[in-house]
Amino acid sequence: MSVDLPTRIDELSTASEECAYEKVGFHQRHTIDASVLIDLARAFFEAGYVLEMITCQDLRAETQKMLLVYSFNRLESVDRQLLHLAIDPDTEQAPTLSMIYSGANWFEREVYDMYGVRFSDHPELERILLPEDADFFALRKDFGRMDEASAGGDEAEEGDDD
Amino acid sequence: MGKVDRKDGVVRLPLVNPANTPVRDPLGDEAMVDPAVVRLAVLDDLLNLGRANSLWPLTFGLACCAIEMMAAGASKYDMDRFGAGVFRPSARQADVMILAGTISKKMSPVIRQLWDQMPSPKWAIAMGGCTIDGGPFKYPNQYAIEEGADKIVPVDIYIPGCPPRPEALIAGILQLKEKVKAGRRFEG
Amino acid sequence: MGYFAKLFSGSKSLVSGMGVTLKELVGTTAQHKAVTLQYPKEKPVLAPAYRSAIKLIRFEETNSHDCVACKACERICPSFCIKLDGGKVEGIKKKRVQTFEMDFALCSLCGLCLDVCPTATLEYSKAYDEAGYNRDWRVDLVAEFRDYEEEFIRKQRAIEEAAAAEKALKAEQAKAAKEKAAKAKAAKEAAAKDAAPKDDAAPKAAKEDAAPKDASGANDGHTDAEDKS
Amino acid sequence: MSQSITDYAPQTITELVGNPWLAMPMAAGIIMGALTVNVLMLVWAERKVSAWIQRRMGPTEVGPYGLLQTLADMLKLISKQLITPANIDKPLYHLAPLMAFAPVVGAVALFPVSRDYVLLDNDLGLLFVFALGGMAVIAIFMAGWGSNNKYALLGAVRSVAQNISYEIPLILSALSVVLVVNAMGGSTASGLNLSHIAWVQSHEHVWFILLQPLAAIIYFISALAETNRAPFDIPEAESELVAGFHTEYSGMRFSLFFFSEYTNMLIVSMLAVVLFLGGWDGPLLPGPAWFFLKSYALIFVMMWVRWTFPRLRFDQLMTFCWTVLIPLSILNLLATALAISVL
Amino acid sequence: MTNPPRELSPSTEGELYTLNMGPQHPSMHGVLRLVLQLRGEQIVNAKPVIGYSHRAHEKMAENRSALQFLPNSSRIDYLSGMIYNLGYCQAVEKILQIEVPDRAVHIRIIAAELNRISSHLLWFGTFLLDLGGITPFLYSFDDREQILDILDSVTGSRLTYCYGRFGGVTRDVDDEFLERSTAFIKLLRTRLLMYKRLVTDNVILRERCIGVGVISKDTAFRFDVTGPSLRASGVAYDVRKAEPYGGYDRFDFEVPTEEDGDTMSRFHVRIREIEQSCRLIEQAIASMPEGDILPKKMPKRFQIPKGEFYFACESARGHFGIYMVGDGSDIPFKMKLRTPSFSNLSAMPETLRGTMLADTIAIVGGIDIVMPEIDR
Repeated sequence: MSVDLPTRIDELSTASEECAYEKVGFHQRHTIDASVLIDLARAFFEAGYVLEMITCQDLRAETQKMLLVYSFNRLESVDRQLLHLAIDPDTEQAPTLSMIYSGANWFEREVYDMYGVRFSDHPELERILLPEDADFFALRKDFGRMDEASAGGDEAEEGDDD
Repeated sequence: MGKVDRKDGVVRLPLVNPANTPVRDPLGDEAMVDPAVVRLAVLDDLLNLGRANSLWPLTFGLACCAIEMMAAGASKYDMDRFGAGVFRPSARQADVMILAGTISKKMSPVIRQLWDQMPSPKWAIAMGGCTIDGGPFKYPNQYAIEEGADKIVPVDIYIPGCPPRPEALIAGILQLKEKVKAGRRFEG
Repeated sequence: MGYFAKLFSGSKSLVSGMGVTLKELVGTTAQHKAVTLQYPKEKPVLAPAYRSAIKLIRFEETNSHDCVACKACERICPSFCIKLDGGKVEGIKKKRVQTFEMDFALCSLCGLCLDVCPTATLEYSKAYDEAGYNRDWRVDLVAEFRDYEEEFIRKQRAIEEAAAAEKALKAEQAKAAKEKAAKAKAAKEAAAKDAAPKDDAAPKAAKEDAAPKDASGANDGHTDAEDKS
Repeated sequence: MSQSITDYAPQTITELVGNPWLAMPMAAGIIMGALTVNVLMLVWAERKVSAWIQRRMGPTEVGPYGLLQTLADMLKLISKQLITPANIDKPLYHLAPLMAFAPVVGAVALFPVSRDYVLLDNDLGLLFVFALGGMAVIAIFMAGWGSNNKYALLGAVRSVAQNISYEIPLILSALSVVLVVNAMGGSTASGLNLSHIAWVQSHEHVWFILLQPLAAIIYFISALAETNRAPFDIPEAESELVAGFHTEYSGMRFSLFFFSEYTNMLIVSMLAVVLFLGGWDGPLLPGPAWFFLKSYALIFVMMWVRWTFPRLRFDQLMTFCWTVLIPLSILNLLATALAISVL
Repeated sequence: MTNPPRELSPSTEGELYTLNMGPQHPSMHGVLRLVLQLRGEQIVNAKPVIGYSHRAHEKMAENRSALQFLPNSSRIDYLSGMIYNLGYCQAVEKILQIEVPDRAVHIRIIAAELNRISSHLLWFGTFLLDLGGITPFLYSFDDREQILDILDSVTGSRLTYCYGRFGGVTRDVDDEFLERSTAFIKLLRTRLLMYKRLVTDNVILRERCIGVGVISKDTAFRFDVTGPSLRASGVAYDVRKAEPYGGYDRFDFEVPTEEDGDTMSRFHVRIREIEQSCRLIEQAIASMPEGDILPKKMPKRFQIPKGEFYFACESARGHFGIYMVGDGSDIPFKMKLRTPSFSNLSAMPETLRGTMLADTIAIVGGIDIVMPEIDR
């Protein structure tokens, strides 16, 4: 690719901001649209960046949207770039990166497992950490809150001493 | 290593419910009249003695405590001294299942299956807080773990700690030995 | 590399490996270098830092613990393994714990409860080989202190009275000092009425002296532990 | 070579007792008793040796020095529930432990423990031992096939390939010895008679390990593989195949496999003693003492090897056999034959 | 004696069958499950199934204050619990801008590197156990016991340390601790020579490892394989060097790399890393300053400010990242734990293809996985 990475990022991202690496641990943060994700990831790939992680934030309480977070880093000299991708709440779908970064395969499965975000064209989008028959997405904010726990302990159960 | 305190003062925790006494020998309590039964009982005692001294654990670790279980089998603690160091990888040849580590909801059916694969008489040791009642991973409304191994298999010995020291596991095995010697009747 | 050279170097490595194990074998049998700790017969030496289930410290002054049932440990505990209850006790100012239940099976030995304890009355016990037939591992930490409760109240009352007396004395002294200072100040002011405002330094120093005294006095009010220890 | 050797015939148990119908059960009793004690001791020794190598104590609490440990194990295994898994090939599954057990018991009878006595004197003894040893692989295969378990099957398949391959260098190296025996021992007795092989060595005061060092090494390596001992324990490779061919066996059936494994160790060691280490030959001590001393010393070496090395991979194991052991043993055999015909 | 990497191309004859390894299998390091499709003994397809020790660390982090998450941190990866525990503390310190006193920095480095050695020793043992060598496993456990004793004397735990506190450590070390550490390093160096004779030189081990399970630079890059597994492929990436944290930039150490990317390279990298950790410990002991172990000024409550934060540290297995989102309260809004074994294991299906069944064990053992770290 003849175009260098920063210009490519400028072209594709909706918004970019410089961040204080000493404070927050990453250099730049970009907000992007789902349509440019694959192009941008390819640009990162060709510039020699690794995909460190994919995760998600459940911001439905504030913005009605799930927010995917991608972290790219360069191994030779650290340059951590975060991508923010807000997902359309109707489809809850995003394009997969697993054909560019093979490691994205499992990260995306985990995001699906924990947040229910689907990835289109993913080769094997199934549960990864939770049991196959789980009927919940564990890290969604409306699931498994401690303060919702029904009162009543289960202490003082007898062990089997037969 | 090497420095050893030889005094026998064992510190015991003041339990709220101090029922942690060894089970009584059922044969010793009742007066046996029928000599045939007595003879059978002697044989039974002999077999129990064999079982008690040959508790082969299943090679099976779940989480952190498994490392301490390995340490208990390694040179410094050497469970083999009590005949309990023969870790069998196949459930068919194991006598005691040491549940060492957190039991996740995904794992619990597997553990039940392994338990069913073991031949009777068999025993289970719950090692560590997680297998007693969920341990540090238990909180209200949690979704991931099984709160206690005794929801899956009948547990004979409970060893608290996070993780328990290898000495505690050996103490547990010695207690299990007492229990086996006393002749717990096995089901199934 | 030749077939035979490879065979030779391979065999050599095997023989040297067997040498290592033979040496260990001889070391164990002939020189008694086994590393095994014969556990039930020999007990391990536990480090002072060793962590097991928490317990209450017995202080010498009162021959009892110093738990004031503030519940800071119950709140901080990540594993919800502490349940305690307590309240006012007749005769002394301090609150006193009535039940202190700690579930060893839940505890992760993180030590946060020790960190937050305002009276520093918690420490790790040295129980290292607990095992039993029962799943209930709730430990009653107050149990060993129940018999000494009356003694404690007696002693504590004495301490509190002594402290109160001391405080009163201190207060008196402080009052006296203050009056003195005020008098001196008044005198000074009177003296300095004519002279220019050059007396800033002295009262400032006095103020600074007073501040830490006040703080320690406030401390006296609710934590005796620091004074005692 | 020397032609002055007279005929040598040790007394068998039939000759001692007089009545063959009485001698048979007696021999069986002696063998079973001795083998049971042997296995109990060997398992104990294995655990002790491994412990010592690993700077541990091994069993110490059950009986003096933990001597009763294996007895306790046996009692437990006897009283353990026998699980018969579903969907197995019943006849094969049930027969396999017995098939593993019977041949090793039969083979023991042939070994001359001293100059004068042998339970069974057979002119084709060597062949008989190898034939019975070859049956072990059938048992293992039956167990693996009958268990309806993929690990067991994999173990069985590995075992068949391994045992058949390693039998070749094993027999070839023994054959070199037979050639030497026939050359030295005259034509009156067969070179395949175990008593005779041992007798020739004691009579000529030369152990064949000196004449056939290469054959001895090849024999020992192949014997390790034949008995499925580490580093050749591929069929039961614990960390790969769980427990290999006996994954599905519990209790007494499992202990029969155990029994045959340890008896097999004794057999190959005794055979090595007869073939290479002069049988009962030795100063001061009586013959049987020397015989068993040497056998158990070899067994100790086998244990020592087991607790030192990691395991080979299956294809490496086969490569090693076909590119190293077999060519070398053939060369050795040819060289022996050449030397004998020249001398 | 160097072998060319063995080329094993899967043959196309014969039926495929499926073999399920684990979750209870002696060499699946806990509860990994591998569903293998085999042709004979050759692997056509391998699918790791994980999650059998999922303990919901990330959900717990959203349900408790940052301070209360401390005991969890060392249980994410119990073999290098100290590194994770201190790493978590360092992450929070970075977020809250807490200055760590010098003495605590040195203590932390000693403790973390001792823990790294113990983790590598345990890997060494279990790896040999996977290959069928039982005795080296017990020897390495002996050595590891000594580290545990040393760490036990100051942290009070043997495995799941909760030694770090935000701003420092819980307990100061004494001279005996430093002496014991020095003595242990001296002993370890002689033991490493013994391991070389017993294990590293062993022809069987070399045959089992050389050319087996090659992870190429490209594969490592696509899967973001990190830690010793990456360095064995020739990339000198170590978070301690790339993004120095916790005072590692004050000390002199190398990042060992190997070129081949096979199991033997990973073996060598780890052994050489033990040596580097020894060097780090020696330097930290030699220049141990006096002073406090906790900062004088500490915030009363540890409130995670609004915004997102990333902190990386080098665990014994690779790049451990903590991604935390705060909302101003002391309970994190979100915490993602980027664990190295997760990425390392995800490269396995590609690496295992075409190898023998026995190699599976060697390769999976060789990348050094800890299941609860993967499942979290």
